[in-house]
Amino acid sequence: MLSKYIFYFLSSVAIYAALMVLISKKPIHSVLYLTLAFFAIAGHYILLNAQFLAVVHIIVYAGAIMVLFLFTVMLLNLNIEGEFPKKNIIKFAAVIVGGLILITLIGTFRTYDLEIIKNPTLNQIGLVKNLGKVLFKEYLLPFELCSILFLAAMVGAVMLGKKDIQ
Amino acid sequence: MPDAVQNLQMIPLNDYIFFCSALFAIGIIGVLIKRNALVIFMSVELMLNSANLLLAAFSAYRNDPAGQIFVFFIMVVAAAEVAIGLALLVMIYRSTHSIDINALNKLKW
Amino acid sequence: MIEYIWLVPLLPLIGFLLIAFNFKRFQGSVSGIIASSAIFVSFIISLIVFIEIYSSKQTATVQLFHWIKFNKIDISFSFLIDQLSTLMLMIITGVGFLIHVYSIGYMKGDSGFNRFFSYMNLFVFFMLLLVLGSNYLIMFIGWEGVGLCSYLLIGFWFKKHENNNAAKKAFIMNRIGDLGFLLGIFMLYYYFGTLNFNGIFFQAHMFTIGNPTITIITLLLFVGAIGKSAQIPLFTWLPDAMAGPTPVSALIHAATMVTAGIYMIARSNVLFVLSPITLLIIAIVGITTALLAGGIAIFQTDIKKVLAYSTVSQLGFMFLALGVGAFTGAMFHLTTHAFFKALLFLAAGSVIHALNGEQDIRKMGGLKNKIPITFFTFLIGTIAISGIPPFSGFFSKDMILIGAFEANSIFWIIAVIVSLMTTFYMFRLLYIVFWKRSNKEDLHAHESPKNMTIPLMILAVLSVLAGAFGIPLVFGGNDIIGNFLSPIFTESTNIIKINAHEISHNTELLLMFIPVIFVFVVVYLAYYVYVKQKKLPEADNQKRPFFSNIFFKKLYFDEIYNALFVKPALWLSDFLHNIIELKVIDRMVNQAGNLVVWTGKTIRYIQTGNVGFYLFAMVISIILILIFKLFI
Amino acid sequence: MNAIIALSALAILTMFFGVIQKKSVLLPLILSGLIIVFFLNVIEWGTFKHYYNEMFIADNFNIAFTAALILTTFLVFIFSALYYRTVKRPLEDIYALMLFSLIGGITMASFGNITMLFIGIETLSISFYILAGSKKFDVASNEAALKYFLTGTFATGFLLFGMALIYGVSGSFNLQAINSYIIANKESIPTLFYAGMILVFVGMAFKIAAVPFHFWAPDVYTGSPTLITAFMSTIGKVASIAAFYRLISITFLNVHDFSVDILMLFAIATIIVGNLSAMTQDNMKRMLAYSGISNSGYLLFAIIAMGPKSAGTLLYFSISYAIATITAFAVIMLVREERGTFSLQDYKGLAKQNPVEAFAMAVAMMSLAGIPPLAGFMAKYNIFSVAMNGGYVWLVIVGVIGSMISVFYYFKPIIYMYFHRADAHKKIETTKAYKIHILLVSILLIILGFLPGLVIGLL
Repeated sequence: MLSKYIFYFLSSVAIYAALMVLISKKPIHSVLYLTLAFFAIAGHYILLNAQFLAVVHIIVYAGAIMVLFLFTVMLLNLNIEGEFPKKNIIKFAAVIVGGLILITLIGTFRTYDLEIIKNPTLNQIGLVKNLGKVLFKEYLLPFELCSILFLAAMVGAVMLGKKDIQ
Repeated sequence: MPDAVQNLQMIPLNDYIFFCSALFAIGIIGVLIKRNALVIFMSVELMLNSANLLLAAFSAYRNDPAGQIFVFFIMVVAAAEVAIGLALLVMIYRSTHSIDINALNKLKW
Repeated sequence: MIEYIWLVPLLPLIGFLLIAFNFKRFQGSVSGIIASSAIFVSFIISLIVFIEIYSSKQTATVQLFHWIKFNKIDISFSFLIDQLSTLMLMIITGVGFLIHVYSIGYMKGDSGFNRFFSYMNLFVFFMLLLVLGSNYLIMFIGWEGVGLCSYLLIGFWFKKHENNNAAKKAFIMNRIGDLGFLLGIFMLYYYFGTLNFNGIFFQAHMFTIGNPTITIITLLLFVGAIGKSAQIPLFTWLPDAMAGPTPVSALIHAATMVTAGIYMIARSNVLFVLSPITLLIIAIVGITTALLAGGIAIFQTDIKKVLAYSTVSQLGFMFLALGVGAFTGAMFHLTTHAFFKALLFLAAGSVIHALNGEQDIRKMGGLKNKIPITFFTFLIGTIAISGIPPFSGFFSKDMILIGAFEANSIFWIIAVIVSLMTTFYMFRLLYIVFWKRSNKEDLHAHESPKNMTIPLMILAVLSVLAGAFGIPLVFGGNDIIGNFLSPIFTESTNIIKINAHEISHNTELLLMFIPVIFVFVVVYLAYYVYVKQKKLPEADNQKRPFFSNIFFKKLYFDEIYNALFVKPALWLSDFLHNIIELKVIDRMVNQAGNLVVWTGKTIRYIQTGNVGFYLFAMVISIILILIFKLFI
Repeated sequence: MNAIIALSALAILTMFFGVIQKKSVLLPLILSGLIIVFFLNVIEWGTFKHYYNEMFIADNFNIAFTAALILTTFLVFIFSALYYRTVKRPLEDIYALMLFSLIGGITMASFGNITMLFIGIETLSISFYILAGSKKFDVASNEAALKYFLTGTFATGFLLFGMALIYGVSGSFNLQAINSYIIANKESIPTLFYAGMILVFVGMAFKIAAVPFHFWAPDVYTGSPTLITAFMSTIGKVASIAAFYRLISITFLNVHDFSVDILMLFAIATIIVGNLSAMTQDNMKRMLAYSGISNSGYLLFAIIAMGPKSAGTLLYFSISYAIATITAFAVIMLVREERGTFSLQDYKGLAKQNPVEAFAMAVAMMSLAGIPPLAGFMAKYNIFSVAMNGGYVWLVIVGVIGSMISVFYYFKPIIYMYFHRADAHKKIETTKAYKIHILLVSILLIILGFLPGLVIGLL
């Protein structure tokens, strides 16, 4: 029972934080709420017994991505700039459209018979050892290709960031 | 955490799907509602995270590690994307002194 | 020699490339000589092939290379050499050669001399491809190619705006026809699984007469023929196409390209006879076109326009022949028409040349003695087209008239009327241009150079003699052309003849001579009106009687098209220039209805440049797709 | 597989070349490297191997498309010498990124697992985001990059969610495994799976710039540096369409009835909107962007019909499209550099002053318009006949109408070049090498028009 409460608690926190990301006027507040949302999601991972993911999630999102966001906000001094409000009608339309997406998705899920897959008993897959085996055996090639992707991103970030001679 | 594992049965997978859909929809609304490119990036991150959580949930319920590996790859890509996105943002800011997406209106028709 | 047939189209292509790559280098008439000799050699080869085919009565398919090949589809680049295609070869290379020689004199000194000859050679190349191809795809390539060359040549003097408009008009009208042709080809492929003539005609026997599939296919093909051969309702481009240099009018718009439609239907005769409805439609369209164009021609005042409408009218005649199943008659008339219409155009060109570019017949007159050779040849052409025996036109028209009579006597009556109209407007033209009028001062005119008059004379001789190939049995002739073409048409004629009534020799003789008597009456009538009474067409702005005004205005076809098609189409193409030509768009906006404007604008301005909008559009599209696919 | 390893090595070598600062050596190095990679790739023809737990499938389809991608990249690199001729530094970063994106593209043509598809798409896209913005001092380039990035990541979100749903239902990322799941449960596939399919299709449609997910393309193509536009509009499109084809032909073939409506919607909308929007453009680059969009529509025909010749026709169409587009962009680059804008006005009288360039442009335009006997015509003809064989008559009719509309705008530059008098424009000086290159490429286009059977017969 406890885990059920934990689930609902984490979900509410995550949704609240996500909504606050949108509602906050200042970008820095958005960043902070987003961090909160990420922590809530990390909690979900732990709840799913995916400890490795939870750790990586914290490290990558809260540790790297959020820092990057904060860094940008500080660097560009964006916080003073404030907000560029959209017209209310657009906001309204956006909410309607988002709501429609939610309804459509839930509509499709409703018909899904979940009884087919319900075997989470022996759940050791989320541990580093198991994941590592799979990652470096079956998923070795995508893993290596990721390094290409990272190289591309690195070269790109350097290229975009540095002052040009031209 | 053996308790958590056992208690997993009590949480229907449906709830995870609903929760992830909600998170996904919030991300979409964020992208549509905001003019600040930085906040749009954050909303996209929310969308990616909802997909991540969904994958992890499916993975756990199916007892198949592939889903979690995929999440790992998504995280990798997301990190790279954010780095590039922010670099682009800084570049734009240098030339236009704005991160308002409505300022991107030179190219049209 | 048949295996060297590929040289025939290749030589003009080489000529084209040679001239095109030495655009600036060639001086004087070098390019003209290169172009003419390329065609000449082609002509010699064609002649040999023609004789071989004529004597051996064999047909051959020469395969050059596999072109498109995957498991089911096998389209090879090959040429079909039979009676029909060699006859066309002779016309194209023979008349083409004479016109090339003529052009050397006519285009002398024009700044686009080299360009002109490169286009001409390219045109001949595509035309040869069209008639030689052994499947519909190669034919279509030639078909498109001649359209392109025609476009280039009509707009040859592109500095004049109206010429560009004429070129555009020709291009668009041809495209409409091409759409039909292309769809026809697709359907042929779909139902027959091949595009080879032989394969399709072989399989065609499996279809019963009146099969709806065949009807649709043939109708689509006929739409293509309508566009290319300038029949109602797509005929208005041809008279406007007279904006090009006169030799072009002679080559393309009289002798060769416009006959492509006739050729295509004659080639596909096996298909067409399976669909009586299509044949009836062809006959009706043909005779209507012939009648209307003849009527229009009587009231025209531009020498080339008269000839242009005459061409439309004669083409209508040929379609009538096809429609009533007189395929041989159509091909025979095509041949003789190629000679005398080329002759008339070239002679008209010579007149225009003599008068330094004057085309209005009201400003001409009394040229009889100043340019005797031109006059004489023009006279022969006129007699030939009027159908006075024993000139060639008489025999070919006669063949069509007999065919029409066999099918339906109403066709025959209208055809006779058209033929009399032809006589009237041709003699009207002759009298006005060449007979002297007292109230006018003498015009300064000079005879054209030798290289222009010699082709005229050769064509004149051909116009007189070509009839000999088709002297009917009644006269003790042996119908050479009928026998020559019989391997191609026999089967179809047999199908058609089942329900046609045979006519006796006496009736046939009667049918021949009734029109001839009327022809002489009409010749005199024209003489009376235009020489005795010295009547001249009214000036453009003068008020005319209602009836003649309608014909003078070409039955308002142009105006109707303008309102129905050209305006929207023009609007579309001018919209391309909306920033450059704001004026045009302003005018069009008023005319072409707000709805269309709104659509066009939306399509373009949907790209607002706002990322927010793009994202919105994406999400909404996704939602719509999800809802429509999953919930409805 | 060897090709991808060698290419990675080449890319990394290129990346470190900035240290040496020798511009003259780098391009020949890359070009010869690409030739080697090309041969390494072709050697594997007919072996049908798969590597690493079916992550990478080296079948003939992959090898043919990889060869096409390498060929296209090679051509782009040839013309990069012209585009960057004023730049002093060796440009190792841009070149390396182009090679990285090529690796992404090859991955997309060879994946056997959705993970690989995702990594491939992202490698390609991330490189493109950066390349689009590589002209840092140009506001248009910046705008293009950010627009591309915003829409691109957004589409990635949908793609991922769709992948997650597919995984959730079928329990695997392996294409074959998903296919066997579909076969086993044909009657009882939950709606959830279809929702996932739609979202994945949306992501792919975004990558090939199919309407209504095309909005990024005109702006990004217009704003990016011209060479990069040429690169993105060819490599990006060919790789994405190959991936799309692979995805559907291996995995979703048994639920094709479901996909067909969506794909047809994409194809028809793409052809109509792409062609109509292109008609009114004065900017050559933007016109070609819309042309690229409309060509996506034709490419989709092969995927919709899924006949025995779909793959070969897809390959032939892709190659002819890529070569024609690159030729056109090579001329556009030159004219823009000398005359300052992309406007059609700049092409007035080009035929008189630069006959070779005008000829190449005319050939490219006519090929794109589908004038026989050029490659573009054969490509369109074949793709129509594939659709016809599949029984999609209406699709073909829309395609024919679209390509008739397209003649109007493709002929505009030809008319400007050949039938307009040059106002104040002078002859554009070019190097002999450039002239030879562009002539060779346009001749390639003509020759290709006579060999459709050969290319289509490969697959």
